[in-house]
Amino acid sequence: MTTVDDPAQTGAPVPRTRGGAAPARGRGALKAVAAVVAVAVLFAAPFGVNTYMLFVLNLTLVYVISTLGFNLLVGWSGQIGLAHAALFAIGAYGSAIAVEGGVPFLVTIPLVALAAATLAVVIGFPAIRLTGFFLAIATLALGMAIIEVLTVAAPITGGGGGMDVVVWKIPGITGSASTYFVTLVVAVLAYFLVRRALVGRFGRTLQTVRHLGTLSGSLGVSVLRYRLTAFALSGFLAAIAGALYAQLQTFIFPAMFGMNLLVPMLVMVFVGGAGSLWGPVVGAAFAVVLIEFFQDLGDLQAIAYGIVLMLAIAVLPGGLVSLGRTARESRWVGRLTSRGRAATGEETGRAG
Amino acid sequence: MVQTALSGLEAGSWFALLGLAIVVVMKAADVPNFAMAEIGLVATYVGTVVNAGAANFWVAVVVTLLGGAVLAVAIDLLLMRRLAKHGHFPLLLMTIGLSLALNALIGLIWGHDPRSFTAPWSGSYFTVAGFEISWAQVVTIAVGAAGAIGITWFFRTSTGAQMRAVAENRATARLVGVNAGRLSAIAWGVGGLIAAMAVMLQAQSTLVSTHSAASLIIYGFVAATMGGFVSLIGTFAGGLALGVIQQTVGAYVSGTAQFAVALLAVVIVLLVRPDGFTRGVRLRDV
Amino acid sequence: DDGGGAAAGEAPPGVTDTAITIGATLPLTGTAAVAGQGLEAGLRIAADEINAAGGINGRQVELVLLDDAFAPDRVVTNVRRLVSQEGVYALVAPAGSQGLPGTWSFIAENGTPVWGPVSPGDPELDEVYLLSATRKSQIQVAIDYYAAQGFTDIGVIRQNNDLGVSMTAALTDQMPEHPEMRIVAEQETQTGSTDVSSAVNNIIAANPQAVLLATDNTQVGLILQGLRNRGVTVPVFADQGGAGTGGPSAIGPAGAAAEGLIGGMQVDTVSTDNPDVEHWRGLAQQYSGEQGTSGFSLQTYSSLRAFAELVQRMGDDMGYANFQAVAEGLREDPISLGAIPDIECGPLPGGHTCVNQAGLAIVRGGQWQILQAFQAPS
Amino acid sequence: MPADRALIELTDVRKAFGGNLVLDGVSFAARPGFTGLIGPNGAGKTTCLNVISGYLQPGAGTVRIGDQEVVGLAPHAVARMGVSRTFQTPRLIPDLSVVDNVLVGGTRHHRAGHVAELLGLRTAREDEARVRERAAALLDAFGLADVGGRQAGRFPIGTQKIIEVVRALLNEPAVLLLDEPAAGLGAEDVDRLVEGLRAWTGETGTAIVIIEHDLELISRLCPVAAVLHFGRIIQFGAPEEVLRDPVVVEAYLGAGFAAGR
Amino acid sequence: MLLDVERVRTGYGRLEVLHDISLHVEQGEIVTVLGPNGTGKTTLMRLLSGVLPVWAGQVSFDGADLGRTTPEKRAALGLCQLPEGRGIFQTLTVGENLDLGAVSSRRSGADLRADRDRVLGVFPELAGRLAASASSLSGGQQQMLALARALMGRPRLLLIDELSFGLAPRIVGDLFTVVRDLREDGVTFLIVEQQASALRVSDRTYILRNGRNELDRPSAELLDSDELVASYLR
Ligand SMILES: Nc1ncnc2c1ncn2[C@@H]1O[C@H](COP(=O)(O)OP(=O)(O)OP(=O)(O)O)[C@@H](O)[C@H]1O
Ligand SMILES: Nc1ncnc2c1ncn2[C@@H]1O[C@H](COP(=O)(O)OP(=O)(O)OP(=O)(O)O)[C@@H](O)[C@H]1O
Ligand SMILES: [Mg+2]
Ligand SMILES: [Mg+2]
Repeated sequence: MTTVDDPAQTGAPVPRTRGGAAPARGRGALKAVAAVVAVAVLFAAPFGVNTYMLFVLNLTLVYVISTLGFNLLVGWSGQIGLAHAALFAIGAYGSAIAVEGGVPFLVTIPLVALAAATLAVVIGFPAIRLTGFFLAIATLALGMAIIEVLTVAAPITGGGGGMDVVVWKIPGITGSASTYFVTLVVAVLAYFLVRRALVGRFGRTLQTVRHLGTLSGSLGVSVLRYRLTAFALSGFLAAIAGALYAQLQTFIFPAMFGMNLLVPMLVMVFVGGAGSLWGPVVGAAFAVVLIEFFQDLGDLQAIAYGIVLMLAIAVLPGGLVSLGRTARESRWVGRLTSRGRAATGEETGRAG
Repeated sequence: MVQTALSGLEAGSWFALLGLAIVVVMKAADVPNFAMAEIGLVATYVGTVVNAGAANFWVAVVVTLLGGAVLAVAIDLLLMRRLAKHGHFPLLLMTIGLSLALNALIGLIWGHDPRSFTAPWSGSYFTVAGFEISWAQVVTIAVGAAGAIGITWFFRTSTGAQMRAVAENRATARLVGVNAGRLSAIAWGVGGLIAAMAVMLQAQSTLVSTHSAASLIIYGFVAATMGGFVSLIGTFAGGLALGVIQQTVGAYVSGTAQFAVALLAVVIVLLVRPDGFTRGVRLRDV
Repeated sequence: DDGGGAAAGEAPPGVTDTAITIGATLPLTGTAAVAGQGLEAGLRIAADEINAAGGINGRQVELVLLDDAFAPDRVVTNVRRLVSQEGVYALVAPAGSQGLPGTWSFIAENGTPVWGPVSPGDPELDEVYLLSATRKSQIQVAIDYYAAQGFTDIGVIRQNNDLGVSMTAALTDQMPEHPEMRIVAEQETQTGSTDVSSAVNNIIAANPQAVLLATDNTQVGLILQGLRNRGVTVPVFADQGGAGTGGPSAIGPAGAAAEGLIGGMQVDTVSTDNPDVEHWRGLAQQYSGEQGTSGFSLQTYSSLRAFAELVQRMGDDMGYANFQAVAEGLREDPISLGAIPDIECGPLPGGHTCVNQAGLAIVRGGQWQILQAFQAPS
Repeated sequence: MPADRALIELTDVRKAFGGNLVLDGVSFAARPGFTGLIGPNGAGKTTCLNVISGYLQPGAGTVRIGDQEVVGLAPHAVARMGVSRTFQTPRLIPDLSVVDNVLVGGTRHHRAGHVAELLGLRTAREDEARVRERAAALLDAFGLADVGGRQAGRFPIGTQKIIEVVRALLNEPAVLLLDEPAAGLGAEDVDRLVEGLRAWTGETGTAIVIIEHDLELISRLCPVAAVLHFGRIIQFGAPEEVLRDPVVVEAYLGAGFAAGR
Repeated sequence: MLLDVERVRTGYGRLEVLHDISLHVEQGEIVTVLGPNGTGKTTLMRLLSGVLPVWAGQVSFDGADLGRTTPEKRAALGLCQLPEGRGIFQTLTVGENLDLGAVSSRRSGADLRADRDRVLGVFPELAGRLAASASSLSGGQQQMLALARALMGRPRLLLIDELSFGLAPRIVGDLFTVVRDLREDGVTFLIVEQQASALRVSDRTYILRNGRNELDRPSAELLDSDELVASYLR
């Protein structure tokens, strides 16, 4: 029987596990080297760049951590859970309040992470009955409720007025370098955690649940358990990111964690490439750096941001990470190679 | 009390109309359109310019509604079509990018200070049994209902079925002879028109600005959810209910809890009725 | 704060023999863009004027203005960029209200002076000098005024953010001064929301003799419409930021409903015949950008003029230590510009609130008119 | 293996959708080896499978797997008791490779929990290794060894059905329910399927219930077949006899068929 | 000649599946296509219905080159299809699915109802279920619905990808007679099949192998002779 050799170009997030395809391995090794170099450079950064650049880097890494979680939920498990910003806030406030109460910052990280993971499961619970947009709205609502609670609980949280964050420092290191190192380490760990989760059994089962829904039950998969685990993991990472974010901002208040945070978070997931492993990294960098980069465009910056976003999608519907693949299969590249053809028929998959 | 109810129904009508706009596009193009509020906003701003330009009020209204329709169709033709084959996520993100861009564009052209669409009846009140009732409220509620009925009627035809077919599987729909392109253009057009109507009505009784779109779109989506993203009537009812809940909370609990509580009410509705106010068409999946 | 002292010794950034770089982060886009453009205008107008006159001690003023779109996290990022990347000497009249507190620890670390930030709380930092009455003291002055008018039933609407916080603070401090006064209704509105109808309904129900607002100018406009449309004509107060006193930002949208709006004044109203204001108006009319003639413009114009005056007095030693010394010396020899109350900073504690008198203006016939001259809360 | 013991047994199962009674007191048992389940379109065959595998709750009656009652259990619980199934229209994850699609079916081989897996503990790694090995062997048995790395969505429906069978087998079920596995298969593929399945039961003594409209296949594989008609079992026995029954001919085969053979 | 396919190539992405396929169908003919799994039969169908583009060669219908004509236009020309996997719209009711079939020929009212009744006469199983969700139908019932829908389009050339898919023997038998009758009404058929009985109704048979023409013979000859053919049939 004849079959295809090059991977498909289906648009909706195509989570890619290493399907044992030989070429992937070779590229994998290359990627690994690149990654090691990148991390090394990042560790050296504080000694090379000024505090502003360090801050931007730091911010990017924080968003990488949170997006790793969000992508796992949205891109892999296919559940559009919109409480991510709120869980992020839980991390920020939880850590800030605990630190104020004398708990060492580094200790607060695992604490808020576990707390948020639990909370995320509660928030995800409507997933018993709801999916798709219904779940999206339900989780959005619960998220809003959390923010509202943070506002009302003024005695502890400072309410709408916000609260100062006691900044943690490694003795002898000035500025935000201390947090930066923590963020960097956490980000790397988070990446490998998520990677391990997704390239293995967990990842492929998540995709099964996403595609087959209840039908995956016949494979012995407890659908609800996987859906909720996805929520837990995303909350876990969101909270860690939030804790670090609080250290970065040094002053937090509820309005920071509303829609104006949630939308960029979604953008990071999708621009990077929902359901890919590197997507969150690329997406976070895209979102943060772009804003800084457009700073000098004045009135035009907001519009430029929107347009670049639209272009990115129009050109790379699979997200920035699909760049390589798209290039390999695109018309133009195809034309150059011998029997290259427009990839039109693709949309059919199989009709019906 | 009566005041609260009226304000509720008024706001509810805006939400309901926007929800309808979202559902209509959802039906045909299967896109959750986050740019809907901005589309309506652009149209309304154009309208206010015409309105202020000493042109007849009704001319301004027509311009607004057509503006919304035209803009929406243009978006469909230029941006959405080519992405259709790539599934939900790119389309969704495209609408987000679009909303950001349009919002910024409005700011660029007309500035960020809020404005209103002065209607002959704006700001005029009449009293019934000791209650002051604003004409704007009455008009909004009436027009909202009319709009809902109109659309529902429009989709009762076989067009409705065709649209759902396209939404479910574009390729197969075309195979059986459905002109998917024409349909999605219609849907976007109608959607844009309703969205324009929603924002215009809002601008007639209060102020709209580049940042009023944000909350409107969410309420719109909530309304759409109440309608299960298919039922137009359900969406309309959902929108009105949402408005009333939200105003009641504002009046008797706190103006800041409105949003959260209104949304929570929806969660409860959803948990009780997972498909919202629809006769839940449960799919046989095995 | 260790950083301040440390930074003071060595030569400060942003000054050469020919130029001095000054920065600010402003909401040039987004929800507060109208105010932001006014603030920008004032700084540019002042800078041009100073430079035309040969600069400060021969140093041309170079402005670095960043947009924060009113997003707090952007404010934090921008301040870091201004200090570490653009290497500014000082921040003059930065806005971005609620984000600013997130930068204090960083400011303290770098010792960068922050001269006349637009309406934040008072952080009591060596580096920060407040040049205009805080929101809190404006509201206090308004309460005194209402008391003087013999109003006893007050309605309050506050936003659930720092605006609301300063309202609460003002009420707790000032209401006891006037035992006869009571709050008949206190409503809270959602930040950034355009839905104030339920708040308005409740206020009308309580029918107060006067109303105090602590909201953004969109909500001020909406509330005014809501009240006036339903025939409620009682006086309504909002602080300089909310009322856009002297400018169009709130009364523009409110239209006819703005009649009788009382605005807190941090600077003189733009329309008075005060010669210094007239002088500014002359320059503002030539300004090419947006919002040149708004009250926000006059405010930042004054801040930068005052800054120039201060640096002039510093002479050759541009060190931050000297900056602090000269600034805290203003008690003896204030800077008086006419358009704003005299600037008389002193040492901490308390001394960095260089101005606490606020005036009141009212909208009559669509025009801002002075209602009560600058004075401190009782 | 005790060939007489019934691995799965339905007694008087009833199921109605709205007004229409789809299963009207179905009773039948399957022993190790192949059992055919045939009948007109809409007779209730697939519904039977859905009841057994826990997707539908019967209005009345009992379903036993081995000697355990399964009515009321969730699908995944039933599956973990050793009941695997395929679907009438193949349900693979189009974007995943064939191997990954199959591996998903290996849930019963995993002892380690999520945490152990996330931490990459040895137990988890061993589990993974074991399933991969089994999956490879199975794919080989069904002649799919060389396409394991390719995207499942790109195979013709016929091939997808075979992949689904392999996925179902990976859990080493005691009971395997196949819903029209041969529909859309060409002659070659049918042979592949038959050999694969024969080899499997030979070793394991799994009870395999096959729904098929391809009676050649039924006759080839099944010593016994049950005929379902309007929710009732109207015949049970060796295919030859069953297919000679006039009622069956009338309701299911049609005159043309008899002539055709 | 109603359908004429001249040395066409097509495929997916950059994978060519059909190499220089040629075939033709005369007005009123019933032609079957055989071939092992994965040989490209469905791909051929997709090509003819315009879902896949022609890379090289030419497809002409009723003398006119189809070129890049869109699927919906082809449907309007009377080129109807029962796709592999049926393509039933699960979110629609049975009735709505049926009526969709008539969209291409823009009919409505009495005319439409008449067609409906005629088609439902062929598939009485569906008649009682018009208001039910199509997803509730059994596999075979969905196959019937798919065919019924295709007939609603008043096809001139009907492309059928596996007519017998999931259908009980009796129904299959009946359908072949239906096919014969329809041919009398002037409908032309191109049928992909795996069952021998198909050859009994068809006039000619093409055999594809690895995306190439293998042979083209009158069905009657093949039926009892060629063992090669036997290996594809069941
Ligand atoms: N969820 C449901 N809702 C309503 N009716 C249903 C549902 N599921 C099945 N039915 C009906 O029950 C009957 C039996 O369906 P089932 O799928 O079991 O038939 P089947 O024997 O598998 O037929 P086929 O051989 O065509 O697959 C059919 O008439 C079908 O329409
Ligand atoms: N969407 C697709 N993307 C890539 N390759 C595909 C796609 N669909 C089919 N193919 C490949 O094209 C070849 C022909 O497939 P096709 O479905 O036409 O075979 P077929 O003759 O219809 O097989 P069957 O008899 O099983 O239906 C197969 O090798 C298949 O792998
Ligand atoms: Mg079935
Ligand atoms: Mg095929």
